[in-house]
This record gives sequence, structure tokens and C-alpha cells, in this order.
Amino acid sequence: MFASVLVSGLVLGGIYSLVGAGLNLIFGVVKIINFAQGALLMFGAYFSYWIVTWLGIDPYLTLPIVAVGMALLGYLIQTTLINPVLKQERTSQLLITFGISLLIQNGALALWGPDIRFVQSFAGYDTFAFLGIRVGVSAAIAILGAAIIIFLLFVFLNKSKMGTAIRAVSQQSDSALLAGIDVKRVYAIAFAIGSAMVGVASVLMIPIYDIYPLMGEQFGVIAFIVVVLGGLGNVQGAAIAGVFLGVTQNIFAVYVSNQLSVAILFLIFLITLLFRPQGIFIRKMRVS
Amino acid sequence: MAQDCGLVTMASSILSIQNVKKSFGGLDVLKGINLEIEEGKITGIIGPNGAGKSTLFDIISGYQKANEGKIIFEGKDVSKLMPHLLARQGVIRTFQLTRIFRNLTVAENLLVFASNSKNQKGNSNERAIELLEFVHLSGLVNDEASTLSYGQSKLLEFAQVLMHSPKILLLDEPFAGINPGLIDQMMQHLRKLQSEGLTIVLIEHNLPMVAKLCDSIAVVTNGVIEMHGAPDVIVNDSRVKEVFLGGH
Amino acid sequence: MKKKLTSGLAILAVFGLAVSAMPQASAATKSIKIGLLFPTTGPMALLGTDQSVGAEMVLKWANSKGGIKGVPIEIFKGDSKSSPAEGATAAQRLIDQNGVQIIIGSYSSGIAAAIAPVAQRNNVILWEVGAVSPTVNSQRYSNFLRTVGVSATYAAADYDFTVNFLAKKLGKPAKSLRIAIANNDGAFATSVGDAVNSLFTKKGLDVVAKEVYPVTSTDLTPTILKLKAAKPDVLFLTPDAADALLFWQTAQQQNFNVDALVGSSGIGGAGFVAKFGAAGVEGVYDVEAPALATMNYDGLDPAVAALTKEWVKAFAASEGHPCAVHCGDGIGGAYTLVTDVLPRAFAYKNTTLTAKGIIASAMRTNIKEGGTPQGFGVKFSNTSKSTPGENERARSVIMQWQSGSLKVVWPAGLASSTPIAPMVTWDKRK
Amino acid sequence: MRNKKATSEASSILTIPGLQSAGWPAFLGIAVILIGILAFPVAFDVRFYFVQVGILIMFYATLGTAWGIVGGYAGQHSIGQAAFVGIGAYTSTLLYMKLDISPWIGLIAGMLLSALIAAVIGYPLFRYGLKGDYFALGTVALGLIIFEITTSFSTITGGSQGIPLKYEENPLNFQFPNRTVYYYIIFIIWILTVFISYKLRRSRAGFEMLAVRDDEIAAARGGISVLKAKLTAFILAAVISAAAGTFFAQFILFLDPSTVMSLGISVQIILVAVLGGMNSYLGGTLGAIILIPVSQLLASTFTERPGTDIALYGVILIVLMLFMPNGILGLFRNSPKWRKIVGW
Repeated sequence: MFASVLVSGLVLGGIYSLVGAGLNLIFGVVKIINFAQGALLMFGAYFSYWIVTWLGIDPYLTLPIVAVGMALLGYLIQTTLINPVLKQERTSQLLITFGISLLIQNGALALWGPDIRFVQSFAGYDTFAFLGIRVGVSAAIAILGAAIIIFLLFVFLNKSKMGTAIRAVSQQSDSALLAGIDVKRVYAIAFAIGSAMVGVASVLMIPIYDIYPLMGEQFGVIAFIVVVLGGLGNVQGAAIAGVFLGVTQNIFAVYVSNQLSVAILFLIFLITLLFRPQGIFIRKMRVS
Repeated sequence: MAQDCGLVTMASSILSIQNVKKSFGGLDVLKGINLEIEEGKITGIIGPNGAGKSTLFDIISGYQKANEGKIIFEGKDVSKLMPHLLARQGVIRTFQLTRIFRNLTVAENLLVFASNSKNQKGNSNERAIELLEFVHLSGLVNDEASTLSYGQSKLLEFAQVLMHSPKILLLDEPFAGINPGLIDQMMQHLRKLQSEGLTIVLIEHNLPMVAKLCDSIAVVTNGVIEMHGAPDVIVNDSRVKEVFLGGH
Repeated sequence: MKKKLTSGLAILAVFGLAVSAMPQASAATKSIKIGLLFPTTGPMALLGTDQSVGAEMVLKWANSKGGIKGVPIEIFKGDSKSSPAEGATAAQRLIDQNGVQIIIGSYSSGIAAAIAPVAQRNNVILWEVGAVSPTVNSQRYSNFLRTVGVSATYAAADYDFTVNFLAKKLGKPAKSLRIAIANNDGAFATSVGDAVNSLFTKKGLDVVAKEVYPVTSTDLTPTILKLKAAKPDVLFLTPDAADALLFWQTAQQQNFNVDALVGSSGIGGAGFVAKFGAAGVEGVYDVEAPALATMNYDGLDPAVAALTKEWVKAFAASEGHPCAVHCGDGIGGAYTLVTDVLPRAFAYKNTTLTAKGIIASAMRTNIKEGGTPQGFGVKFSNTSKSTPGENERARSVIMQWQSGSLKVVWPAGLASSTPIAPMVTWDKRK
Repeated sequence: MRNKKATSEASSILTIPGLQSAGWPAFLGIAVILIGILAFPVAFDVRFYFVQVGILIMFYATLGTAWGIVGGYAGQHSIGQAAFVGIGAYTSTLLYMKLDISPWIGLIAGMLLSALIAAVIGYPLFRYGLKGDYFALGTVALGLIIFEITTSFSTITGGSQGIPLKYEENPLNFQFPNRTVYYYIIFIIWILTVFISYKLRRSRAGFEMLAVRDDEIAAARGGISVLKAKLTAFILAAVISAAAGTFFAQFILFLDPSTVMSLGISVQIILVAVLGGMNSYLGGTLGAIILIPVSQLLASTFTERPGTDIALYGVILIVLMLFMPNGILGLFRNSPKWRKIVGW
């Protein structure tokens, strides 16, 4: 059984990495606590769902449209709602994203009702089985997709000019400004790419998870754990962190306490926050 | 003081820095600093950028912990004290980049420093008024500090640290960004403070100014004290001229 | 300026509240004001909405028939936002702003428990059609009347079915059946899971696993693997709507087979068969009040059966999915109220409706089996009982997914089909 | 002229600015408002719903003001404040239900326990220098952990099924036949909280919090213990929140984790404080006066399409935060005179 638990944890971890990938840019670069992360994930899922319903295509084929649509939405959110309050109190940014989350979640409820919706991909609920260890095909696709987009993100950040600008801004926005980088534009692009990745996550997830207005809530919280655990802006770190969390959650659920298996993630998160250094670029001053 | 009895020629040391070493991520910033700061004197610390001057200040004032070595203040080892405890002992510093409380008013900025010190002297109200007049901020008492210009902020910080009645004052580039007229006044004020018994240590790039103000000068290069002595000796040293005044 | 602004605002607020708080005409009964208070947003919105819509259809039907003895019903709606505290405030608003005399609610036990004292203190009836926790009325509020069964009725039905059918059919003595119980840690699921567990252990059945998973869990594989390792013959599963689907999908992926799965809530929901198809859910049992859309109407009084069919059709048309259990709870509860209790309550006080009159009338309610859309009868426990106001005739039935519809299979008297066991294994489905 | 004025002000700069600078009109205004609030439930023939809205306003005003101490004064944006509301509510309720101890005593017990837990939790958080967003996220995690633990230990807490409180009309049991009494109880809790917040703003301890908020490093240089300032604020806010929690459980007569300790409630608390202006002792109150009635009004207006009201609430929030990122009272910060009065 241990092997099965471990593999299920790896699979879950892959999904966590996928969900965290987009937030890496939003939280890691723009540095806002985005309460709307889960709502955006849900919105992407509905987006894909409606395309599937109208066009009758396989959900995986909606990926480019959803990614582009979500990127536009993200760009719009950053330029119209977040950029104007960038220099203000952090709480006002946080509450704006909370407002966005209320709007998207309850807007979806008001428009489309509370029904649980689902899509069928070509993979259906098929399963790979190997030595008694079983993995859903759609889960395997999601993990493969996660690996690809995380790799692409890594390449983008490290090899492209825009990626370099994003990293510069992520590390120190003030110096980036001095270096002639249009920080607000970089933020908008980072938010857009982050949202596009959330869209990709949505599409890859809906063959596994069903679609309803609150579907993204839990994943939104977990995304923060993934990103902080892996290190802000650290793409590979987040991927490893996601896997670590998934494995921990499932092993804990089986061998310690099923009911506290979600709480343990929060505890790991808290302990990480206490002990990990917060950015190597700021020389840390002891004050307390 | 105990040291007074021993060497007649040497004034007592209020602050003793003993073999202080510090490295950041494998880079040795301080490689064993030894320095005695004499009570009631003004000591200047000069050296090129990155020589470790600010790090030394950070360690003296408790913001950084040395990897090795000791800081002895008034005969007690204070190496492990947190900054606020050092401040209460009378070790007060300024920073290269001004640090004031931007969302508080000018008056409140002084209030914060009014009574936390054990060696507060005199009426703090009068002292505050006097200090505000000195730094020409009397007209702005109720303005939010964020509205001050850079120079004004720097002056406010100066007033702030004096509000605290320090025993030893560590000034990190106090004259940068302040208009020349005021610099003279500040120097006069520093001398006055010195005459009242305050010990002052300052980091400054402007060697002539340091030479004019200080009783002794320590030169820091590459994480060690290259030399320490009277201003005229330092200013006329060929190495200092070469390394430090090369551009002039 | 600032001060003026604050005082201005404060005065405005006080004034605004006072004006909108003008006393309203008291119940000279020109109309009967009923509030529908359900969780229609938040995590309970899916099934809460079903219940609300079901109840509303019946109230509208009563109006179309000329109201209650010629007095029309005015319907007001509230949203408890899936939160007990919001529910309590919304209840007070319905009472004070809209002057409702009866609140039909609440879907969830927590919300019901928070509304009950509000109803009692305002002398308004809480007509409960959804909550199943037996502790809701532990304070013995007289204005609380509940038409549906409590979690103990689920456990009783499960026990009866296990001992009198499953054991025989599976060819084992009841005490040697390996029984597993699983539920999420939400209020409803915990209530039912605990009730089943305590009854079964008390009766000496062999409970080999009791799994509780977080309702927020993102992966049910650990739960399935643990259940699989316990090798149960029968599994009693109480999920909510979303995790029911995730559970079954994971069960398929992990090839988890049991001879019988008795679920509830989401297992009997419309989404369950829609997602997995008729073959995918064939043979799964559901314990609950009957799902109206697929029950056998033969056992119902013919007039009730005709009405029920009408409502089931109307519900499907307006909501886009069949009227299952929760919609049935709403319909059944409201039906008893408007056809039985309210007309008699009028008779008591010469067309003036009072809470006292409604309670007195409810105490005389005596509906036989087959007399309500849900099939069970209604008789409320009186104040001599440990919890008054409970429908002693409410019961849960065992249904089974057969060829894509949820048929009542147990007890035999209400059954529209015969139960099939053991359930087919995953490799035989398709 | 200007100089003279400046000097005269300077001569008293060490008196901390406050309400008295507005003179008698301010005190008259306050008196009128307070009398208005006290008279509201009895002077007008109001339905209890409006009294209840008043109770909710003061409940959230209390929580918002308390949050203002830790979030506004000390600058530590805790997003787990509801956990302390829950600790207060559960302590008094469990003592009452299981041991028959009066909730009045439970109120004190809850406050003490809350202080203890805040100290135990706050110490490592602040000691390890958790700052800004990391502190905020840490408190989110804390709130969720406490929520999950409360749900899990159902044998003691009743878990997700909650606890219906037994109702025995007896003032000693915090239970009154006339529910308007709750209005006056929360009034007292609220006014005390505002008073504490106001006094704190004018005290040495308050100044230290403000200094720490603005610049920890400079504050330490001033001899201020950063740890102590943050911890004091954190504990104070926790204690007040616990008191409000006990009150709320007694008022609603039902308690489950979602009622008192959900993330949504933590956010609502911040919302109230930030909208009003979190740096002012009046911010929480002003925020609650606006947000609670707005959400009630929306809920009673858009009953036909569930979700519409909350979505609109979200829009209102976005707009307010876009145009008043410092809250309503933040608009007054640039006027030295008003600044003193609102205590920015």
C-alpha cells in the first residue's frame, strides 16, 4: 500500500505544482497576496467548460483559448485595479483582490447557478496500472502538462529578455526602475502570464476535478504554500515544494490522521515561514 | 573609570572593539577589527566604499552579530545585546539612508525618542524645542514626516538621536545631502555636544571635513583598520593620500 | 469637517434605520407571510437551492388554488449564505422587515440551530425541512417543527437493510459482515456517519473502518486506499455533493470494489449519474428520504401522486436537473404545511393565524403513510418527548441506482424495484 | 505671525494630540452621538432587526478597532484574527455547557486564554522576524490550523456540527429575556475598545507601536523593543476579539467553527478596519457603520438571484479601495488639525 500512497502523493503534488506555477509570478513578482487566485482558477475552468459545451471539442483543445483569455483578464486586473494602488497600503491591494474573488465567485453563482459541472476528455476515467499502483490517465496528463509549463516558465524567465526584466523586478523593483525598466508594465505582463498559467492549470484539472463556484478555494490557499515553500520566484523550487506537499499530505492521511491531513499543510507552511530566510538580497537586520 | 588609573598618557576608552570578524555568504567583510574609542572624543572612520564601515556600525549597534570578536562598552561585553537594549545603554546611531517615522508628525518623531533612555537629561520638552529650532523644523512640528525634503529628514533624524541623550553617537555620513551652511552649524553643535562629554564616532567620505572635526581618525580598508591616529598624521600619510585622495 | 461628517453619517444611519423600521400592520391575516430561508450562496448552495425551489413551488401551487382558505401566501426569500450567524440575522430580517410568521428552512443543522432561538423569541414558527442533526432542538423550542427525519433515521434504515437484506443476500451472518463507514468532516456527513457508527457498534456489527476525511480535501486516494485495505463487504458513505463525485471517480481509478455501497447526499444527486453514466453508478445504494423524480408513486395517495408528478416535471424544467432528495424535502415539508397544518390552524382561531394556533394544529397532524409526496406520514412528537416537534413518521428509505434512475428498493412496502446485490466490480462496468 | 504660532505649538509639542484640540464642539458631538446610540433601541419604535444590525455594527466595530491596534498601529496585518474570536467563544461556551460556569466568568477565561495563546503564537512569529506579507500569510495558516483543529476534536468542541447553547433566562448566565440588553452589552464592549484604542494612541506604548510600524530598525535605535511592541499589540487585539467572541456566541446561541473562526470573518474584520481607516481609533467603527448596513441592504434587495448581492459587495469593495486606499479617515491625514482628532 505504501507504494500506492506514495504515487498518489506524487500525483497530487504534481497538481499542486501546476496550481502554484502561476502564483509564482503573481506573488513572486508583483508581491501581492492574491486572494483571487482560487477564483481565477475556477473562472478558467468555467471558461473551458463553456467552450467545450458550445463547440463540443475535447477540453484539452481549449487550452490555447483559455490561456490567452486568462492572460488578457490578468493583464486587465493588474493595469486597472492593482497598479493604481501599488504604492499604497498593502491591505488595500489585498482587499481589492478579495473583492475580485467575491465578484468572480458569486458572479459565477448568480449567472450559472450552484450546479456541479464536469467535462469528459478523451481519456475518460481510464487508468494506468503498474504492479498494483494505479494512476488516472488525466492525472498523468496533468502532471506531464505541469512539467512542461514549469519548464517553459523556467526557460522564459532565464533565457528571454522579458524574463530577465521580470526577474530583475522580482528581486528588487527599485533598482529595476533605476535600470530603466517599466516596472508597472512588467507587473502587468507577469500578472498576465501568471493568469495564463492559472488558465492552463484549470484546463488540465477539469478532467479530474469538477466545476462549481467554490472549486478553486482550497487550491488557492495551497498555491501560496507551494510558492512560499519553494521560494518566491524560484520555479524549480516551487515544483519540488508542490510534490513534497502532495506526498506529505497523503502519507500523513494514511498513516497519521486523515482528518488533519489538510491542517498539516498549513503547519508545514507556518514552520517554513518561521525558519526560511526572507530574500537574500536584503541584508537582514536583527531587531527582535 | 578603571582605565584612568593605569596609563596617564592614554584617555579612557568608552568603547572597545576587539578582533571583530564578519562575513556574508563566504565573503569576509570584516577581518578582525581592533579599535578603541576614547571617551569624549570625536573619532572619524574613513575608507573606500565596501570597506566594511557600515557593517562595523551595524555590529557595534547590535543590528548584526559578529562571527567572532567582542564589543566592550563601558567595560561590559555588549556583543550579544539587541539594538534596542544597546540604545537604552546610550549607544545611538544614524543610518546612511535616513530613517525617520514617515507616517508620524515631526513632533511625534521626537516624542518617540523622548523617554526611552535611562540617561535622559533635563526637560524633554525644552530640549525638543531647542533641537527643532536648531534644525530649523519648528514651523513643521505638526506636518507628517513623509512630506519633508531629504535634507529636512536628515536633520530630523539628527534631532531625533540627540533627543535620546546618547553616551556615544555613531553617525553614518551625517553631512551627505545637507547644505554647506548647515554643515558648519552641525559641526559646531557636535563640538558643543563633545564639550558636554558626548563621545562621537562618524563615518565620512570628506577627508578634510573629518580632519577638521575629529580628534582621531581610523582608516578602514579591506576589512581591517589600516591605521588609526591623529588627523594630521593620517591626512599626511602617503598611502592614505594615494588610496583615499587619489581623485583629488 | 471630519467631525461633522461622522456625526452626519451617524445621524443619517440612525434616521434611516428608524424610518425603515416603522411598525407594520400586525397579523390581521390578509395574507400569510412565509419566509424561505436557505443557504443559496456558499458551499451549501447547490442542494440548499434545490430545497428552496422545491418548497417555493408548493407555496405557489397553494396560491394558485386560492391560498389557504382564501388567504394568499406572500413569499419572502432570505439567504443564510451557508453560515449560521448570517442565517440568524436573515431570519430576524424576514421577521421584522417582512413580517413573516413562518420560516421554512434551513437545509443545514448548524443554521437551523442558530435560527431556532430567533424563531422562538419572536414567536415565529421554524418549519424545518432539511436539517438532520438530532441536537438541533436540544433546547426543546416549542416553535420548532421538523418534517424530515434525523440522522438516526438514516442509521435505522441502514441497519434494517443490512441485517434483513444485505446479510442474507451476501450469504453471511450480519455479524460477520465487514462494515466500513466513511464521511467527510462537515456537519451533515459527521452527523450521519456518527449515527450509523454508534448504532452498528451498539448492535454488535463488525465495523472494520471508520474514515473521516476533511471536506476540503483535494485528494481522496488516501481514504480509498485505507478503505480498500480494510477489505469491507459493505461501505456506508456520507459525502457532500462535490466530494461524492471525487470519491467515486477515485474508487474507479483505484479499482475499489465492495459488495454494497450505501451512500447519501451527493450519491443520490443528479450529478452523480450524469457524470458516471447509468453503467458507472449501477447498483449503488442511497439512503435518504425518497428522491421524488425516480420513486414509485404507487404507494402514494393518488391525488398526492398526481401533484408530485407535476412538481417533479416543473422542477426539472426550471432547474435543468431532476428533483431528487433535497428538492423532495422542500416539497414534502411545504406540502404538509399548506395542505394540513395551516388550514387547520385557521380553524382554531377564526381565520387569525398565530404561532400558537399553528403548533396546536401541528400537534393534531396525523398523516398516514402515502399521504405526502415523500411517501412517509407525518406525526409530530409533543412536548412530553425529549425532543418535541419531530416527525415521528419520517423515515429514510434505501434507493438504488438501476439503469440510470434511483429506485426505492427498501423497505418493501415503498419499493418500486427489488434491490440487487452484490454490486458489479469495476472491470465489469461499461 | 506664523513663527509665533509655531513656537506656541512647539512649546507644547510633548502633549500628545487628541480630541481636546477640537474643543467643545467635538465633545458636544460625541455626547450627541453616544446619546443617540444609547437611545436608539428604546426611543424609536424600532423592530429588533434594526437593533440586531446595530449589534452587528458594534460587534464588527469592536473587532475592527481591535484589529486596528495590531494592523494599524503596529502594522502587523494579521489575517487570522477570527481564531481569537473563536477561542473566546469556545472557551466561554464550553465552560458554560460542560461545567455550568457562567459565561461572565467564561468571558474573562476566554480573554485570558486568548492572551496566552496570542503570546505563545506571537512570540515565535515576531521573534523570527516574520514581516509584511509573510506575517499575513503566517496568520492565515494559523487561523486555518485552529479552524481545522476545532473541527477535528469533535468530542470536545462538537466539531462541524457545532454546539446549540442552552438557554436559561438569567442575567448571571449572560442571557436576557429582552434581547435589547445585548445591544447595550456590545455597546459597552465597543466603547471600551474605542477608548482603549484612543488612549493607546496617546500613550508611550502606542507610540512605540507606531514607530515599529513605520520603521523597525529606527525604532530599535530609539530603544524601543520591537518584539514587545508587536506582541503587546497582538495580545491586546486578541483579548478584545475573544471578549467579542463570547458575546457573539451568547447572542446567536449557537456556535460552530464557521460562525466565529472562518477565514471569511478574518477578512471581514480587516475590511471594516481598512475601509474606515486602520490607523485611526475610529476606523473600525466607521467601516462597520458603512459595510454592515450595505451588506444587509444588498442581501434584502437582491433576493431573487443568489450571489448577486455578494458580487456587488465585491464591486463596492474594489471601488472603495481603489479610490480610498487609506480608508475614509485616511483622507484627513494631511490636515494637521483633523489628524489630531481622528488620531491618524
